[in-house]
Amino acid sequence: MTIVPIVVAAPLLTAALIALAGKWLPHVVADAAGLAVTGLSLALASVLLARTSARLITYWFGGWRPRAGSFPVGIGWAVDRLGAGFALLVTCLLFAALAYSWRTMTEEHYLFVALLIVFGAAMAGFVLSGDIFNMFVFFELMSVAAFVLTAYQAEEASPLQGAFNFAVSNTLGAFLVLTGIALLYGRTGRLNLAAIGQTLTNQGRHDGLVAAAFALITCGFLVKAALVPFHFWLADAHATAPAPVCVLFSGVMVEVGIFAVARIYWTVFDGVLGEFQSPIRDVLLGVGVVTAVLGAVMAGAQRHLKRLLAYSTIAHAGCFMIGVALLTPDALGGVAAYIVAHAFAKGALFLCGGVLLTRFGEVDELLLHGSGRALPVSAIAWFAGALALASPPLLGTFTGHALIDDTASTMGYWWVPVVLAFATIGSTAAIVRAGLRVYAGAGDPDDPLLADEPGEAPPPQERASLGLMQAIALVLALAGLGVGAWTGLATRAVEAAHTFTDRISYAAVVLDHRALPPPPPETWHTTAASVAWAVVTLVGSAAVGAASVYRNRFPEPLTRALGAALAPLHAVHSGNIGDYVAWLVLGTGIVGGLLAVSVHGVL
Amino acid sequence: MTILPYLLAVWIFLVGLVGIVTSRNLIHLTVCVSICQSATYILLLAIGYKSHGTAPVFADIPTSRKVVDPVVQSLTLTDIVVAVAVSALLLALALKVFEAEGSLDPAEIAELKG
Amino acid sequence: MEPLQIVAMLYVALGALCVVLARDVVRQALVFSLYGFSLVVLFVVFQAPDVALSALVVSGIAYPLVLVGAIARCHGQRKGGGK
Amino acid sequence: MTTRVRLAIFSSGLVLVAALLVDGVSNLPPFGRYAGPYGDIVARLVEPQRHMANAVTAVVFDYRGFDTMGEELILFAAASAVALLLREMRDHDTSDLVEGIRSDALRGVGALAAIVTFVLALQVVAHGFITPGGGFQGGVVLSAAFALVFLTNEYRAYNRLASSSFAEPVEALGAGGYVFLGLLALALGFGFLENFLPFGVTGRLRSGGSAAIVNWSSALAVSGGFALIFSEYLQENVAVRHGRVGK
Repeated sequence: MTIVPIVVAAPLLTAALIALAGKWLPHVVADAAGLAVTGLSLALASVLLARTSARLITYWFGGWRPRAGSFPVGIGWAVDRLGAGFALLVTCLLFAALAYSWRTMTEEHYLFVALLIVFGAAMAGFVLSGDIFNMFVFFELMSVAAFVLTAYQAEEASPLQGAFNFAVSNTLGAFLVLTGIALLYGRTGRLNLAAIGQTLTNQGRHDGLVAAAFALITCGFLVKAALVPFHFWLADAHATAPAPVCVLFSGVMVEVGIFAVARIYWTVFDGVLGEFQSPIRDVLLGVGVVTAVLGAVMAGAQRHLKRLLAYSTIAHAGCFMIGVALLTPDALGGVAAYIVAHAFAKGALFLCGGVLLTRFGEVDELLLHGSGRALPVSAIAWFAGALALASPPLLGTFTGHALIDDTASTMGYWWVPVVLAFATIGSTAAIVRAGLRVYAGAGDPDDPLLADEPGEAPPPQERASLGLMQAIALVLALAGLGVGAWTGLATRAVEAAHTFTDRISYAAVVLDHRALPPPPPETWHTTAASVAWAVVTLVGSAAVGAASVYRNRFPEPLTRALGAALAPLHAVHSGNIGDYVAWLVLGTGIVGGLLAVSVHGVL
Repeated sequence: MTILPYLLAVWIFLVGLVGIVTSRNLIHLTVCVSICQSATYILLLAIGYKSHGTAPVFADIPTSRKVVDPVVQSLTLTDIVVAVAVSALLLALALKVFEAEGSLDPAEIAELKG
Repeated sequence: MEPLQIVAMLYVALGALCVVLARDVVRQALVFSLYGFSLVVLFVVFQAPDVALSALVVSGIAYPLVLVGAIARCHGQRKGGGK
Repeated sequence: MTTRVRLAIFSSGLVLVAALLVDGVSNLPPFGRYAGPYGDIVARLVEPQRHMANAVTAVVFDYRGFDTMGEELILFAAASAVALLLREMRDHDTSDLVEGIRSDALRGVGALAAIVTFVLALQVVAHGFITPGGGFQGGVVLSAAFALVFLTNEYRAYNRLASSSFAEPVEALGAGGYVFLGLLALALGFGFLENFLPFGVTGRLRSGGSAAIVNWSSALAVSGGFALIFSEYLQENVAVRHGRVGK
């Protein structure tokens, strides 16, 4: 399959060409080239997705395809259906982000386009890769591109150290991953995921080394996935980054971290740590639950719209983690469907925020009170996005949500639907509240529970077209709503998840060139419980959101109590990189320690 | 004794972390990040070392000679390039923060809250 | 383990500590360069000449130029009374 | 958060992380007993398969050349990033800067040193498949030659030789060239980045096949990338150090 490398190489080459000649070319050329090559990648990723329905496509770089059963000396990619689908999602969002920023940036615009393309290509390469060090390289490439996209055009008014905090946190996360890779290499002498997994399983040693490697790699990727207590950088980075970049950050970059945890677990550790599934599940579930709850609570206390959406992303990342942590194909398929709907809906919301910033030079909910009435298309996109995230019956994030809920309930985790509902209601209610204030002018222009934030300077404009920007936001929002109605997507995601989680078949295809056994065919069942939960989240989000615009009129003791409860949380999110790294180390110690203890007992 | 080089890597990593958390200057902090990263070079090279092995360059030695692992060395080379690239970028970000805030002390410039 | 390796490792271990403890950035840049050269020695005794050469050009050329550039920039501004 | 709270959080985390790491590394094979097999297999195969004397360079540019492509792109992204960030903060017009050094002797020495460094750099790159060295190491030395011109001949000469407007395309050309070579191999019916030229004789300068071209392309990307980074940082500096005429 020669198209596999082109999905990534063509955008990378184009990015270099744009950087090479962009200085002397009109902006339109860079924009057009970027859109064209992203369109090409999008088409190729679609072809890959179609061809992976019944097989796993392997590709060996440098022509180093090993003979069946012999040692892989080169770098191999193994494209499965979830990976191809993820790459397709990345290219879709990249296309939207490029179209949105069409003619909106001024200076050095060509470098912005080139770096955005590199960022997208790096994420696509990461999810397709089947080699652990190659994953690290693409991880770093996406990080470096992301750091500069965050800081680009950030001016004094905007909190610039957000980009610095983001860069340091993620770089440290990468070191954790690399240390884990080194440990695995020392034990197995291999870098191919399938080969490492097979060797570890055959050795059957689940000692401190395997535990530490698993813990370090997982924690390193959790930094990218923005799970508590590794999440601090996320809100800072989102507050600083331009809106189209936020679309990619929230829609796919955070999810890349989740994807990586799942990929590494099922290709490498599933065999050797199989008997410890239950304690591993509990640790990861714990991380997910804390993240989901904290994200939802913090979203309710933000007035800076992009920070609000960032905390909503943290809440959803917690829900994704809960789904992955169940360690079953059904829940993982649910997470995949959930991620798709979330990516489109959240992308639409960020673009609406960008439109507000362009039009009014402001993204503060209270200062914008009522001014959004001038932007009806944005208003529709905003509320459609909020509706998609509220997980209403058979729309938006519903299918993914329902799959996770149902799987958890059958496994005896009755409280998982409750946590998911809390996270959904909390984060969506905040979006509804902000939307009501900004676009409908509802409620009071004053709120005792919202944190004070530094403002944000509007991006430099050339001939930005508000019409085009709003249209893209609307298309994304409707796509986010629509994928929930398409239950075929959810069932295919579950089928794909069966292949994804089948370590033995994966290794057989990659190392021995065997054929992939077809996944069991799935059919969609809408359960009564999932519809009931969907109604709860929908009504809850709307009701809490509508009530929140009147928080100024809550009884004084109640607001004071709520404010007192929020104060320590605000204090913890200090914006100081030293604090963030301290939390990162503590998180690695606790999560890693718990994983290690559950794998091989007390030290 | 036989794990001493690995412990050296752990030591360097932890020392770097201490430096990052206690740092009062973003440039100082960036250098501490590089220290952390140098721990990964040492770990990789120590893992691939063979007693009495020579460097994997067969210019003057027969190919049958016992050599240390060339793969970890190649990984370390990549790692070094990444380190320099990230450091240069972090310093540029630090300068930009300085430009905006007039200070390099993370405690002074921490404006982001909640 | 060879004696030379142990000596080089000791230097690196101490060097890292000194870099972190040097709170003044100018002094730190100097100590960091020395630390870089101790890494070069360590890589040589670990039989990794390619890596040693990389570490040499990085700590002899790349880091000093970039660090001095960054430090001078901030110091120059500060003496001039900032922005 | 107060410093004391932060240190309490950090130190408790540090103890746990230290325990995790020590427990992990103490289960590695003892130092000096690398168990393989990846490195051993490559060390055995490299001469018969690829006619390259330096196994490390063979891994970097041939066996795992795709990783190195990612690495060049990281450098490309970082250098573009530095340019993007620092350029925004600087006045674009630097034509009225005062020349700092006026000694002709110093200039002469600087030029000589730059030429020597330049030749040395080409040596390091060219011998990559035979002796330690290669595109990255040589590339950095190459960029140092430009920096030498800057440091001794000051701003104007440097601006002619290696200003960012010159370094930027070089860097993009190198990184893009690497990707292009991958696609070229694909277009010729080989695998992406597959070595498609004769491998030559081990130990000769022209060994390495098309990986040698990849090596040069990488040297181009690295030297361009570092020259760009240096020039951005040093121009920052000159603008501050010399001030402007008439101000």
